[in-house]
Amino acid sequence: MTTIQDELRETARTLLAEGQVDCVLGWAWEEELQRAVPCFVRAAEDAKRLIWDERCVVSLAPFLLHMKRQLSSVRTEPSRTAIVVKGCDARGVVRILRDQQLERDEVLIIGVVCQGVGDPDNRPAKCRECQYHVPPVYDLLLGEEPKETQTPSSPLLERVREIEGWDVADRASYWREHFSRCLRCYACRQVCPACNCVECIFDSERTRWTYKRTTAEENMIFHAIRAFHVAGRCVECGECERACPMGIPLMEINKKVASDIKELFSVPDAGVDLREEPPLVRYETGDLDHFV
Amino acid sequence: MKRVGVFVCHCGSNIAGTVDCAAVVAAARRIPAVAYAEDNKYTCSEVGQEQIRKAVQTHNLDRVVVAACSPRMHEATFRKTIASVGLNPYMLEIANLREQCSWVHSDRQAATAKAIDLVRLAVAKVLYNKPLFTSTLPVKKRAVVIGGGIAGIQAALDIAEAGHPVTLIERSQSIGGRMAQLDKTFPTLDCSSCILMPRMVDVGAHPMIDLMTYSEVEEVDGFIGNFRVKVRQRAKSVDHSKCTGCGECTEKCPTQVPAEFEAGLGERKAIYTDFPQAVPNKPVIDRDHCRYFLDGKCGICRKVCQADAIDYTQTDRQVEIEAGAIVVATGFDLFDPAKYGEYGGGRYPDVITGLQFERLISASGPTNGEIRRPSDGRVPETIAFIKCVGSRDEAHGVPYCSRVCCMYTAKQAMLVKEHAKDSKVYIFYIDVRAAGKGYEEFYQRAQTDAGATYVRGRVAKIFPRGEKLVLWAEDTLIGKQLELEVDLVVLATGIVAREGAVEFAQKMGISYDGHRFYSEAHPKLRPVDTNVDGIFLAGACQGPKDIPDTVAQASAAAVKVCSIFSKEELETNAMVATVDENICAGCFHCRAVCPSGAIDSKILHAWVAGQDVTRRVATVNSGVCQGCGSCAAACPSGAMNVGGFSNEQILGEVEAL
Amino acid sequence: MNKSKRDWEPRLVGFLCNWCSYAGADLAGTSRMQYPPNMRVIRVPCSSRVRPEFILRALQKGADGVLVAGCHPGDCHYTTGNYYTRRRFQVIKRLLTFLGVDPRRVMASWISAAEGGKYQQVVTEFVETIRELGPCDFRPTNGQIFVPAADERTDLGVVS
Amino acid sequence: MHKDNPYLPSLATIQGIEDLTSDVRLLRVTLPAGFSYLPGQCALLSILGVGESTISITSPPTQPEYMEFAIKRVGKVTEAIHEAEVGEQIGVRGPMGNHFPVEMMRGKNLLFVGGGIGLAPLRSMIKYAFDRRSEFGHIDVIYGARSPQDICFFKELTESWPQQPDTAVYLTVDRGDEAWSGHTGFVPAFLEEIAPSPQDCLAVTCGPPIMIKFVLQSLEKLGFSRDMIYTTLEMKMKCGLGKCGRCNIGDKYVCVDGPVFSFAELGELPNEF
Amino acid sequence: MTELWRIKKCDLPAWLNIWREEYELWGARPEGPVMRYGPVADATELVLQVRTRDSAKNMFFPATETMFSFRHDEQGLELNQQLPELKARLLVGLPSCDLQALLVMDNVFGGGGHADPYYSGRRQYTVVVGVACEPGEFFFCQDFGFGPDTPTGADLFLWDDGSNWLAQAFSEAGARLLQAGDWEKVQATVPNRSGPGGWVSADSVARLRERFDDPRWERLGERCLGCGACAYVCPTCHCFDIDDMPHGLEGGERYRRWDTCAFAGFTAAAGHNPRPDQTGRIRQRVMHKLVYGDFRSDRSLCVGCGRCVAACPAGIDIRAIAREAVREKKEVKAGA
Repeated sequence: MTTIQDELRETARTLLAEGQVDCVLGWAWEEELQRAVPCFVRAAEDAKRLIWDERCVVSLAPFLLHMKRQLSSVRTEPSRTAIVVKGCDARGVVRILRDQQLERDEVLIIGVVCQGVGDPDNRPAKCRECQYHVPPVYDLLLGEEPKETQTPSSPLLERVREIEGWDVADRASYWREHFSRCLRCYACRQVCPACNCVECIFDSERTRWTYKRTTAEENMIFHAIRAFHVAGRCVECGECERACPMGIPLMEINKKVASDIKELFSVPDAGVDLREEPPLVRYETGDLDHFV
Repeated sequence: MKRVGVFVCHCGSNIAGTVDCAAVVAAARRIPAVAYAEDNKYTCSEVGQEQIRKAVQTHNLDRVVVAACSPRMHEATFRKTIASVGLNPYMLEIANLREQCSWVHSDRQAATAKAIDLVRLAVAKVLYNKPLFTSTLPVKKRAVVIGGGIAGIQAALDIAEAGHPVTLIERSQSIGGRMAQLDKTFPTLDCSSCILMPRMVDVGAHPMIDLMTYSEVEEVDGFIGNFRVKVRQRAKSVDHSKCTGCGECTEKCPTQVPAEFEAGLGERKAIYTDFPQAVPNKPVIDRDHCRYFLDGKCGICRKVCQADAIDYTQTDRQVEIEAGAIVVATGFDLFDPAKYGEYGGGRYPDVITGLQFERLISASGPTNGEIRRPSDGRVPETIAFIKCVGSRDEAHGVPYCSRVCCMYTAKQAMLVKEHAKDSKVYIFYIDVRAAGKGYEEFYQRAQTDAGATYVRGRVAKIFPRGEKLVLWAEDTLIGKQLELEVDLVVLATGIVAREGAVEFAQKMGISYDGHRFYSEAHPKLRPVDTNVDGIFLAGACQGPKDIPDTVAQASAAAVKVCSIFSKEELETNAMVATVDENICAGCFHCRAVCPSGAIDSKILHAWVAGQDVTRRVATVNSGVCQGCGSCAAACPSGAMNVGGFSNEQILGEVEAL
Repeated sequence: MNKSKRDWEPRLVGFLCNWCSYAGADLAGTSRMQYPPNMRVIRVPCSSRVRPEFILRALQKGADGVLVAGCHPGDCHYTTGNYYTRRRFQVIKRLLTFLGVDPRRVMASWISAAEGGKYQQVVTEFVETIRELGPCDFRPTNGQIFVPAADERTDLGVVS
Repeated sequence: MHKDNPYLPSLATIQGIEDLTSDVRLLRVTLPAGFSYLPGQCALLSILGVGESTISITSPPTQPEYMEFAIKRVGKVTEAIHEAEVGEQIGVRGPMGNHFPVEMMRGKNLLFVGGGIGLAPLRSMIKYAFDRRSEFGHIDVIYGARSPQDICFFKELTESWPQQPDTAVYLTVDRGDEAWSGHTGFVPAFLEEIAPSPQDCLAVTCGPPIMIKFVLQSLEKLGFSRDMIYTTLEMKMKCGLGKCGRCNIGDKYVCVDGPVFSFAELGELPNEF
Repeated sequence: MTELWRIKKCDLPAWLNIWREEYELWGARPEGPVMRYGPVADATELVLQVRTRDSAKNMFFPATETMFSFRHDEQGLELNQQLPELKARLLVGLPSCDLQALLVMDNVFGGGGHADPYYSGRRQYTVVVGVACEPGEFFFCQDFGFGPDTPTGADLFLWDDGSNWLAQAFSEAGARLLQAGDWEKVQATVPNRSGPGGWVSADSVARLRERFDDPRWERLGERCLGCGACAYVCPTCHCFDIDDMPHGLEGGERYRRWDTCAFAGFTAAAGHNPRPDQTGRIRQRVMHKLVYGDFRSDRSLCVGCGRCVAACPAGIDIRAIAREAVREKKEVKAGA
């Protein structure tokens, strides 16, 4: 029976051949690297290099955003790019669209049904928690809706509750120890679909927002501010933690903020609905204020 | 290096009393960026300001820090001072050494150390100040006056007389407000309608005044010079263009309901005018009680109306008025006597409020001016007036004095002499407050001519005995308990803010105090302004006051409105948001949080890689922007900034902590 | 540079909204209400002007506690400003608590232009809470922060 | 440079400030001890607390008591320099980079083609040549600016330099105004008009990148070979020691191997400047 | 056969602990989920023959360091240097590639006529013990002329001899280390395994130099997200930024921190950026590493440790780029 990968290659080939899109962004297998990497296919006959299986961990949404900001993709006449997305990547694409960094007609979303990626017996936390085996937004969908999906556990949420249980001093030293490893390479920022500013305040030359020192407490300030800037917009795709060369558990922070926002303002998940409003730029007169 | 001038004020002894100003100046001189520092006794005085001007010129300072009282007091003054010597007025920061330092700390060393730190913060901020400029906006030369009492009437007339169009909005059927319910007014005892009615007629007839009665303000937005007031004109069910005001319909209307105007002592019909001399003197139908609207029967008024003016099909209409300034004159309510269970207010029919008593003695009142007991209609032989009911009472009532009760109780005592000359009058009081012009003499006449017996002491309890009412009280002057049997008790209930005053203030965006009276911008310097430019206050909605003060305040508010309308254009706020178009990503989080809709978008063209590329960025309408800075906080990349409170300025202050 | 608790004076920062809280503070002044001098006030047009970057930089620069004060919800001079503050502040406070900053160090309060007494009470209680909590250990660990010599560094002076 | 810590600036006092145009200011600072340099070299000026910026030295080394820098207000540091006052201390680090090929230029005719603020590095060499006039041949100075108000060193260009022996100064502006009686037109066209002979002549040109591109074509058209045309590169530099990697183009570090390059050398570099 | 010293592997920690009074012990040990170089209290914590996630460069060229502080006072400006305090350190466990990297860094910071006092202050008093490494994922050191057993750069090098270590000293500091601990002199052959390689050849370097304007750089530019992961884990990336940090109104400090050509603002100067997008930036990194090299010692700036290949979130592989350069233009390989 035809696998999703075959359908994907066929779809990509026809899209390129018919000129509906000028590029299909998907995964390709790198033998030497033993990893699936993002690959921009522009010629129809190269469509056969596209793969789809559980090795396709990288989220392609940030590459769509950054690719559009390169000089090579500057065009006056409208161009359309297809992107292959699993559930969490689709939320990343919705994030980029909702932050108005791309027009809806610039993107053709090819959704694939995903049962989880990475190492089968040690799935990443986001897959064990995943409720979007079918991408929430797509133009084309490959693969059928899974009949029964195992009930998603929530390892990350439990970890967050566990950390919340510690007393303040333990939490402070836990994070200080993690943040002392941070090199400020900004991989977490560059792979984040919600971090789509043209110039980040941490790169600003004009305004002295913070200092560019990598002491433990200035790294804490960087991560606290970044977590706040994406608060309510983070789609929990887990890319920041995957990209961090120093293995800092960033998803624990994002999960904490996401669960707080869901609890405080009872808003739906980020990046699911194309008409969603980021919760921190809206208000309800009836919002509770526990802190006063 | 930027050249900062620091001017530390003694404010007489207000600051110098607790803060060692010389030490503050010495510390300021040690800051590298400070080119000149001095202290003077009164910086805000002409001498003080001259010293600043001279120092700016001789030491060619490019920015100034004044360490004195709160910026809310003299920021505008000092901006003019430095502008007069060529500096941009916004190259100024104020360190609040008085209200937030010398007045609130007693330890001299700690206060001085804090003062030095506050000056450091101000200097750190001023280093990042940038010249700001105002732009201009056209002024809509129409005023909206909300509330048709004496305050609203006076303000409307003054503005109209100055040649500007006014829309006067009144919630009830007729203008006149509380004053129309009064019989006589103190201290001259001239009849209330005699001085009020001509004004009401003037308003009704004035070509420049559009009168909108039976209407309520729903929403106000915009800003000074460009307000948009949404008003809901409730359906009157009477076509006032046809109605001649003959009164036939009111005559024939079968439905009787308690009349708000009569304070519960009288009744009115379903189709009614508030009182005979109402303006407009054309009735409205109270749809909550009119039989036609309740169960579809009746319709007598339509039958009897020769002018065929009755129109049941009328619906509420929403009107939007563009106005350059607004005067709020929404008046007051009276304290609910029922809160004093021990007085039996609202339970014993013969315990009435001062307003109800006013209706009794009023010729157009339910008893045509005769003082009669609501219970059995007899003329009361002895009447007891009790003052400070609700006022000056932390526990059950309000802590403040309502200013008018002493005078209107004295007046009512004198009127008892006219209407029921052989009735005996007792007045229970704590203090007598008669501070106005001719007030004290009026109070003495109440004692001598009216023969009122003033008993100093609070009444403890009132209870009925047979047809009489028994008062237990204590005469604190002679220290004796006394029991008094009277026929009628009049409670001088205090003035409280209108019910719904808070919602209205939130609608207008103006602030209100702990007792829900609207807050003036500054009690002494700007008593009729509110914190929203272009919205002014008149009358008791700002706090208890008598008619002379109300009228004075109304005229003051009118002059403020006219001063706005005297200019062709208005200077806009200089401290507005600005966009750095190089780093704006066009995510428009700013637009989502902007309260005044000041943020729009525009397309930027750029020549990139040999092609004309476009991208969308935010723009700010500096006329509409009020400088709240909410957008600057919502903008992740810091592209959005606010003049006067820019990211750099605030970060500079934090840096100098 | 962690001073021992004995001779340490809490350093607090207050971001006060110009229309309500700053006016409330002024009212406390005109009413001569006394409160400890540990609070440094930074005036902002609206409490919604305060960004988390300001709060964190203040903690980094040696503040032991940060207050954000604004009008009561509904009273905001800009009608909706403090609604956003309310949402943002709750998120940043829980986030900082999660990252190891003691929740009592960062507080918000609605203080209207008429509540001079409440401002006095908020400041006094805040100083006591922080005095009990001790200095904030947020200062840089290995960075050699250069601070002017103690005598010029206008510390708060010892309040007996 | 400080002998054991090349990052430590030495402190020089600002002696004089003169505004050449609305956004270009001439700064005269004391010469730090042991600071010797050759024309074309740069120095790193520091406003402590704001940052450091690479500025070419515009005074000739033959001027013993002071150094001059012409600073255009373009960024954070240059803005802070513009706010500095006479008598203030400013950090100076350097000299940095190579210098004009003074040995090669001895005995030759010299052609200086400058645009806008580009005249600053050339002025160092021009005044050096005037102080040692006999060692050099005929000197032509061709200078262009956007408008008469943007002309730097107006007095020297119109009064002192033309008086120098065997020296010709040609001035043009892109857009003249009523008070301007001189030549109007772009520098490359003006250069071809003047057509100085490439015979035994070395050309040096500095200015905005577009002007340099066309001046190069004109010079080649006039017969100048690429290894006889020099320029200085305007790059972002931080350490000035060839360590921080910022100014690396191809095999060269502009702050150590440059900023003066011949066009022959520039030809070999990838075009990333 | 050369004269070497031998010690049992189990006795190595004891030997190292002897030197703890004189030296501060540094080496690879776990830090959170990653393996990093750092100080250890006891030699038993050290893990040998393991590839750390980032390099040892931050021992000598830390991610942030204050260069000098300054104060404005009445007399004007006052500067004082903040040179690192000099303490003797014993760094154990560097594989050959990290040793070579140290030589590269010595050249960059020490050479070129202006020695960097901060780097040399930390480098002078550090004794380096190299250890033969177990080649693993993504290594390509052989392409740069050395293998897992190449001792150059170490004061003392340990070869793997089954259950023993064979050691040879290359400096007196190294020799002095052998005076303590139960070392025995032996005659043995120095192992000389050749390392993984075959990606970067002289030919690929030449082709890369020619192909500066090859459109395939744009394909790479699309995939490079512009983060600094590759540069900050790389043992030879030495770019840094200098910034000023005021303290209040009276003074401040000038500090430097790591920087990378991948960042957008690296070459942005007052409105003009010669490398406007990621194409120019990823090209600069590859060219500077493999082609331009270090002008002070004209050797490649890459030591083939493969850390950047492991760290890149976008899966960009410098080895594949080098190999790709020698392939003809028409045949495009996956991923490039």
